[in-house]
Amino acid sequence: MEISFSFTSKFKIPVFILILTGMATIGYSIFVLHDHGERFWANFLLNNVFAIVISLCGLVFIAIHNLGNSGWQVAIQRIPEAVSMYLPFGSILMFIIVISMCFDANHLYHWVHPEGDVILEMKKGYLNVPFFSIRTLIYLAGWTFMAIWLRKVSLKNDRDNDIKYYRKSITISAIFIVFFAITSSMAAWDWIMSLEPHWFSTLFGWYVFSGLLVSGVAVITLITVLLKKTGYMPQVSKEHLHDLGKYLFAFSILWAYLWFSQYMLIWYGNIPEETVYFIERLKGFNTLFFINLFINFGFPFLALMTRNSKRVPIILALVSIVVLIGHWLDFYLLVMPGTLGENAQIGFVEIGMTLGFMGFFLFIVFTALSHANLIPVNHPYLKESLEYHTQY
Amino acid sequence: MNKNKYLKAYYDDDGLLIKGLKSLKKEGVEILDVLTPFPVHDIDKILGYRRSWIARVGFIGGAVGAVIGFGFQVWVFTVDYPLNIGGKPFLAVPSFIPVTFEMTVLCAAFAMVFAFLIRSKIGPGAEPFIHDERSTDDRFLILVGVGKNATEETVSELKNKISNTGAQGIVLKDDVELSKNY
Amino acid sequence: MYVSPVRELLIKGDKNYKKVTNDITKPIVNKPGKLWFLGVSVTSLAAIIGLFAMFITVRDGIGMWGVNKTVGWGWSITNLVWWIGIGHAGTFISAILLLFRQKWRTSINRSAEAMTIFAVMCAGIFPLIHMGRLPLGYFILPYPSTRQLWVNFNSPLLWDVFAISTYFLVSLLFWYMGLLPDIATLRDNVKNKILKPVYKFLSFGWTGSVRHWSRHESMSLILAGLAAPLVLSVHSIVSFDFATSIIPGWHTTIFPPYFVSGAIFSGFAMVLTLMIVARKTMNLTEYITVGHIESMNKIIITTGSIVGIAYITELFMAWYSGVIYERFTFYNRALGPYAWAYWIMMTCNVISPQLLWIRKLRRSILFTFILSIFINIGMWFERFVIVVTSLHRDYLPSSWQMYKPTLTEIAIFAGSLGIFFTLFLLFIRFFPVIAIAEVKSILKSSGEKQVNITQNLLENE
Amino acid sequence: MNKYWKSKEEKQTETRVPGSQANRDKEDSSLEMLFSDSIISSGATRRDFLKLFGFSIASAAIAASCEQPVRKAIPYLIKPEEITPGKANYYASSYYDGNDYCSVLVKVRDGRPIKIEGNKLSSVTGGGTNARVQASVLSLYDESRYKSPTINGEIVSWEEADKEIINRLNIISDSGKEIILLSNTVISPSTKAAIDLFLKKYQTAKHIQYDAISASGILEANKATFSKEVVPSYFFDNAEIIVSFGADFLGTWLSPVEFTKQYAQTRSLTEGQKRISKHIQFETNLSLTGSNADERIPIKPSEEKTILANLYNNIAPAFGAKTFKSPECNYNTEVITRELIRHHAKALVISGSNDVQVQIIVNAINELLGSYGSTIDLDNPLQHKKGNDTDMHNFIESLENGNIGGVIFYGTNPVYDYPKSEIIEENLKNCDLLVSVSTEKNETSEACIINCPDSHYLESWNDFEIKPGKYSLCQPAIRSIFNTRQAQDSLLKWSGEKKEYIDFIKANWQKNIYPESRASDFFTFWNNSLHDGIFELKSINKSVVTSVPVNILESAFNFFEKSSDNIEIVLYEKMSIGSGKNANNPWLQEMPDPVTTAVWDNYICISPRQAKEKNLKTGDLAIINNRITIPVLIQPGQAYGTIAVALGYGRKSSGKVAEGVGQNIVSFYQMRNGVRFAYDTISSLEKAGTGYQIAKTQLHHSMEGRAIIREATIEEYLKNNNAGNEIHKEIEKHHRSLYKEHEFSGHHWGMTIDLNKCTGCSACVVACMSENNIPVVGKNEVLRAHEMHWIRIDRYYKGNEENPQTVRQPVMCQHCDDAPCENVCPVAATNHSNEGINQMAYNRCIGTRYCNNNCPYKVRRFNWFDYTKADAIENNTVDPAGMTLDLKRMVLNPDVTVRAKGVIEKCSFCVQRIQEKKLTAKLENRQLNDGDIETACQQACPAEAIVFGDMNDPESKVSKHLKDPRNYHLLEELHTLPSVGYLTRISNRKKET
Repeated sequence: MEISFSFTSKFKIPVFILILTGMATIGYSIFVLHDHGERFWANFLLNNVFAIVISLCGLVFIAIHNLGNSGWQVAIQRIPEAVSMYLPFGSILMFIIVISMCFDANHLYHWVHPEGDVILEMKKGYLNVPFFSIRTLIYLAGWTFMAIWLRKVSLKNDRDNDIKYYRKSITISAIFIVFFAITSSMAAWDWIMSLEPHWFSTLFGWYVFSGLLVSGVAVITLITVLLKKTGYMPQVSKEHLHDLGKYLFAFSILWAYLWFSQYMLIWYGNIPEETVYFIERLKGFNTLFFINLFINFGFPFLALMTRNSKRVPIILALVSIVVLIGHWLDFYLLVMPGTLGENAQIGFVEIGMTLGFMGFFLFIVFTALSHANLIPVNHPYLKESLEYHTQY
Repeated sequence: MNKNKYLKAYYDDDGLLIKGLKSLKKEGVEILDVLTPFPVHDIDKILGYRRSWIARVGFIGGAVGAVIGFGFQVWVFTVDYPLNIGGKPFLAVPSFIPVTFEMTVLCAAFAMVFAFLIRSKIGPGAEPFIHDERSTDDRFLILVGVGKNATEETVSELKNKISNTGAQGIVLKDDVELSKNY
Repeated sequence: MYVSPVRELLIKGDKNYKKVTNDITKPIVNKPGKLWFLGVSVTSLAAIIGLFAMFITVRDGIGMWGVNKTVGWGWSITNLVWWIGIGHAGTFISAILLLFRQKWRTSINRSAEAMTIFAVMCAGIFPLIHMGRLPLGYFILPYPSTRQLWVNFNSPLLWDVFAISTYFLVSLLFWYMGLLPDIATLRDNVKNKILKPVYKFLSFGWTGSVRHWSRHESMSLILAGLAAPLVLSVHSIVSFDFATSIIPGWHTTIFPPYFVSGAIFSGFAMVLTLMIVARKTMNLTEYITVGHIESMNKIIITTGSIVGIAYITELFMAWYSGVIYERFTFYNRALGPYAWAYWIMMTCNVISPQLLWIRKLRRSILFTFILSIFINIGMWFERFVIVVTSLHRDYLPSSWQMYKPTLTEIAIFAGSLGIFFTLFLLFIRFFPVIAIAEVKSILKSSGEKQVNITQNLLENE
Repeated sequence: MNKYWKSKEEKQTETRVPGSQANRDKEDSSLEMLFSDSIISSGATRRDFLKLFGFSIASAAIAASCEQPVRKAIPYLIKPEEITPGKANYYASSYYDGNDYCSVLVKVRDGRPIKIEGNKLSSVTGGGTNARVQASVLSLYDESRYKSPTINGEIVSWEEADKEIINRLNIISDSGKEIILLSNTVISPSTKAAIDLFLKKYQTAKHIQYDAISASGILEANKATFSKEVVPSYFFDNAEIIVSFGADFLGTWLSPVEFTKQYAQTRSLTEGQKRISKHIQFETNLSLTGSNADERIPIKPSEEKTILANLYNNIAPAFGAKTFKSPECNYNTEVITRELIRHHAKALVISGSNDVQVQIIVNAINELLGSYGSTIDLDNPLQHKKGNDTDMHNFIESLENGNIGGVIFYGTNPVYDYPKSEIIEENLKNCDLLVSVSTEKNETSEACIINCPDSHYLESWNDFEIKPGKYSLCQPAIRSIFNTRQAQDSLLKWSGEKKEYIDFIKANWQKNIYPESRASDFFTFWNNSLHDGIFELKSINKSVVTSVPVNILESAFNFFEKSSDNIEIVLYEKMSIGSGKNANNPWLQEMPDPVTTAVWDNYICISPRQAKEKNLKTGDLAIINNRITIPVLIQPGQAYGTIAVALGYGRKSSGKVAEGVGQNIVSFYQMRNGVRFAYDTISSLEKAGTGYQIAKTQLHHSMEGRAIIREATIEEYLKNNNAGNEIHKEIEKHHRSLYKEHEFSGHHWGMTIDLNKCTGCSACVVACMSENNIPVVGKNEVLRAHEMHWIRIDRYYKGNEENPQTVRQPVMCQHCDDAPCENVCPVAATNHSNEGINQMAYNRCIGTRYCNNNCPYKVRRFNWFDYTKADAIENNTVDPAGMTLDLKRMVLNPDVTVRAKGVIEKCSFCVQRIQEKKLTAKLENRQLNDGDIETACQQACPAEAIVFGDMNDPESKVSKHLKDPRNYHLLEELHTLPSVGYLTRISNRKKET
């Protein structure tokens, strides 16, 4: 049962086109636009964090299933593994932002200059460049390390059939989940919430986490469907897709639940220090605000409600794409009001850079996929997964 | 022998039951019902039952609940008796979501349960026809229709077929009571 | 269905379907023991005392409690949230674990659901009796009154009415529908002349027909699909009681998921407390195995850690917010006059469950039992901390007050425990503690002696 | 039988046409049904009471019927012109209890006086009131009052009592023994005339004026220095610097209502003023006045004279006056000296001491500064507090010597409030005639043989002259509830005068006062005076006085107490209870002391340092001089080396409310030559126990650095008129909402409170209780934080706990437009009116208390028990003060619902008053004017700190105040949009570093 993915020109050409588009846009945004790179940095942050989040979800996906003693996902396990391989590269890109912050070369975070702002002065102990850099380093290094470790153990198992690898991967997963539980929220506060440093919401980290789950599962689903359609994944049945579809459905509801919880509570309390966040989003971004809600909740909810839609690859892929766009928009709404504010727009630069990051991301994922067997042949639950069928 | 009759075939294992059921079905035996102490999967597929429409009842119930729940709140607060409460708008949509949600779930659940009970003709005080007291314990029963015009020959042929599938016992019964249930 | 041999078996011992039936229905078919009667007398005595305290409260007024102008809610709402939280395990096990195909739930879901229903009943007592004017409590229903006044749909307390009653009804439906086949089993097994017709009535005429099973399964599944968000919604809405307010320590957005997590945490702790006792006294150790307990412990540690992270998030955000009121509230929680409650909460809920990372402890029944009681206590204190410490020192220091419960309040709480355990004892006496049909359905795939047969059967196809 | 007391005595309009016999029977039976025993015993509800008024039956009948069955009740066929059922009448009257004077309006609703309001026409009290005045209406319905004359405890008729008294008076008079009429200071000209008649009739009779709280020192000093034995008038409004030595002039000293009014004017900054007075207070215990002072210096009472002497010696050279030898004092008086000299004529130095020498020095200082004629007026003196301690002392001596044959106690209670009470009580037994003429039951009346109960002032006619030419009248607002007779009538009767007192007053006025008026005829004059409640002549011009004779001054310097380490005790008056005369009034008992916030108790106030040394803490019991055991309360600001205990507690016979509350401390008065000094040195103070609970309404005393009460100094304010309030602008800038605010198209009611004017006197607290039927819950309930006040005075300390700065803030429902409480009520029992009022529908409330939890101001109050007997369940009433007795329920305001058990209540902005005035305006077909509506708290406030009005009217005073840069809202950062604004407190102290 050896199936290996070859990263052929059929895949390579579109990927390179995407990357080139991205490079061109970056060049345009830096050299042509006269905004001190503001738009570039905002988009760079947005896309890279989004990509990191998706990649991280690959890792979370594996870890959670390992810990839950789950068997069905073994057939597609290599996909989330490959997705998580973006982490080292995303980390490097993230550090471009951090380093440029050290040299005051971007104006993403207002708290870099807390002078004269009482509240920011109060937060200086946490929001300062050195501490921020150290934290970012810890998150990224930790995640990258564990992603590589987990994959290494998984690949070793392919060569050496021994249950100890499975046991080891469970241990790694446990360590990762604990680390992730703490760092995911913190990273969300640091990278995104602190873009509007006066505002705070305890739920914010978990809200971003729910978005991570949806968009990550969407990407995994998309790649699964793509590989199945191109014949690389015969082992994947409708049952597997059904489960992925259920995830997409459930996580979309979870996202909506957290969105509602956060919005409603702030709306209800109506305390200016909190409402300012939504007022800004309802002022300049009100169309997107409601589109976001529909595209990320209403659409997947209605589209994936029936059993059939979760089992048809094309429908599932379509929903995944829409949801992915939706969550990019959600990230746009998280990042832009605090960075570009009224100057934010979805134009050439935004689309181009997003495509570029997409290309880069896919390049890495496909490369990673091509470097290993698509089936973890010695996984103890492989048989369960292959014979997997559900009653519901 | 003008009355409808049926055979009760006993199994003591669900594996045997499924195997037997499959071969009986293949041979075109009329299977009236199968009684099992726990849900044995695939029987419904073997017998060719359609997927239950209970989900749709639930959806309709839920939709009705949602509309009533949301609509009522909107009507109360904007049309019937608008009150300035804490400066909130009359049409305070976020405030209406929880009740709407609960109404949705409540109506969906009740619609389904009622649909299930009514469709299955069971409910408080329903008189069960007990073919065998152990069918809720450890016995699996297949009720095989014999047909009005069956001769003793056909019956014994049928019995043979059934016992070949591994049934532990076969009993012939008049279907006086059974017809009440189906 | 293929089950990997790596997995732990869920049912121990030499079992067949008949034996399963007999094992589980034994306490119902046989006469109850002395221990059971002793238990019922103790718990019902507590219940009677509690009911009397409630009567006193309604007659004389809420002044019988220690609540005051500043701390308007004390033990009553603490107990409400605690009980509701406990009432989350059952439906979580039946619904969410069903959706996640966790087979180990079959041994515990029935009693957990029963526990849920009783806990919700106990919870329901508190919002009722905490009303100053209970006789007029029906005002809370949106009925067409002569004053043409409806209720306030903005109020989380009203959402509670809908959420808790929906949750109770749906849980009841879910539980009862699942119970139908087992009641039919009882009907066919019980010889008692009084009980038999009762079971007959209650069994709704269930025969085990494949058509019924088929519908039953798809209904259960969708009910589970509905119940899963319902579980989330109920404790979220309970958390809205606090989070919608503007009181520091109450108004925080993390409350909904954090409450849900805490609820499941406490619910599992209560399930463990009950099950560890029940499996021993009712000879069900082969059905509720150490493996089951370990699985539950894993849920405990997960939810416990989520709760812990939420505590720390709150604490950090209080500092990060830069709002003096927020900062003070958390400072006051940790170091103020109710710091003892805070540290009990922290110890019981955050620190002690971390011991479960050790596999040996996770599989130790004694440790689990002690821990489960710790968590029950800790989660009670969590609600106490939230309710009381947030209120007792809020915005204007001139109104700061202390709160101390009175005997009446303590009696009511004890009474609610009495009611709960009385109902649970009655339940185990008259209904199967374990879902008979569901256990039978996994007997082959996960039972100790049947594994090979199943494999053969499937392989032959 | 029915009498209607109106401002005009038009008896001819009281046209009553009796119904037919049949009708009458019917009415009678209905009434009897209402008042039959069964109903009364089951506790007639307020509803029954209102039903009763449906018959338009006069209140007097009802009042009487509480005690005896109605024999005749006659329905109106033609109702008296002025009485509209359901509409209140206001009658001008005057309050004087021997201690406090106030010109008032009595609100009478359906025949029952239910509320006291200030009379704005009075130039003395100017519409202000204090807590005691506000509460006085409840004393009317005190069930412990004597209900008829008694001899030796047996009920007798007035004729019998009179006969007995006259008989004995004659005997005593004939025997040559003295007859003493012991009264409070009498400020009523007609009463004086009546007393004169009495004295004339009985040759040996003597009138002694005795004030429980004496100002003897001032009288004596003025007599010595200026030959005028008077208590002068003070003009704080003219003062730019006020230096007070232990005089609690905003709380209890002489004429606090008047002084508060004046003082508040000097603190006002709302009319464009650029200056406020500077107030320096030397005192021992933290008083209301001291806590308002710009600078406060805690001193031992024995140091007072030394400091004053030093002050005099510092000032004297500047005016070329002679200095005298005096001991050094610990306090450097130079700064004060400079300030006083700088402001000279605009300065005022006062002392609360009863030491004549101290007062002489004070007079000398004031004279040097030129305060006489400016801030002090000897020519229009206050007429009350004329009681001379020496007279009283002599009386006691005579009593001991057996020279006295009979005593008539008119409103005085020396057995309780005179230091040598046991001597009095002992020797009284030797008298042949002991008559008590008292409104309320007290220790002295219990010791008397004959009781001739005086009518309550709301049942009486009287006239007063608080200052020369400032006349006011007192008229009954209800017929005597009990078989009481007003004291003057008794005196007239005993003097053999046939006239009733009302006619006597009229005659007196016609003869003596009418000629000074410019009225056309006496009838008009009388009617106008009665209508206004006052008749005022122009004040005599204040004259500058001659300097204090040097020898007198020298003699004042001849004795100084040696400073010692002994602890000194100070006896002080509480704002609420005073000398204890009104101690049986539940409203006053329940009023939190503005300094300690304690209720229903007196206690030892001790400084934190002293407490530590003595190992005492709040709630301990301590024994003073091995004689008396009192609980301890650690009071920041109490001078080290001293303790203070309030007078007025430990009543033995006063009625249920006051008996057993606190300890009587009068025995600690220091007697020097018969003069009572309210301090003494004590020999021991030891811990005697623990675990006593003092019920305080506020437990935490620091603002915790929150911008709750915003403050600035006057210097800062002049530089920047939003000083201390800069954050307000900042917060307003960030005020954003996720939803549009509701618009209030008609009125939008709002209130502002000027924290610079508010002294914390708590008149508003009692006024609110009276207006809004707020239950009295008693000490135990307050201990459990169950008090019900709708308005409270928050008090915070800042700085050094030995001498903290005190700030106060009245807090009531803020009527937020984005009210957090409204959102969460499940049954919509609290919501917003279209005039911006946060309203409570009590009927709808089911008592979840969610609103209260969610109220950041914690102003909502819950009926924890059935405090009002309005609950449907019987026999569960918690009513320690007897407020649900039928008699006391007469004081209830029928416009305000009495709340049942389990219901939340709170300030309604006196919505009943708003509705009433709106209706009046509508009937009069006019717009509502700004100022038409006054809330009860606003009306009561002597400082005029509270302004209420329509925020939608840009010209209204409240709108102007809200636009004042000093305005802010409490917790405004929460965006609750309160309708109550606070104006920052501006103090005249140096900026702290």
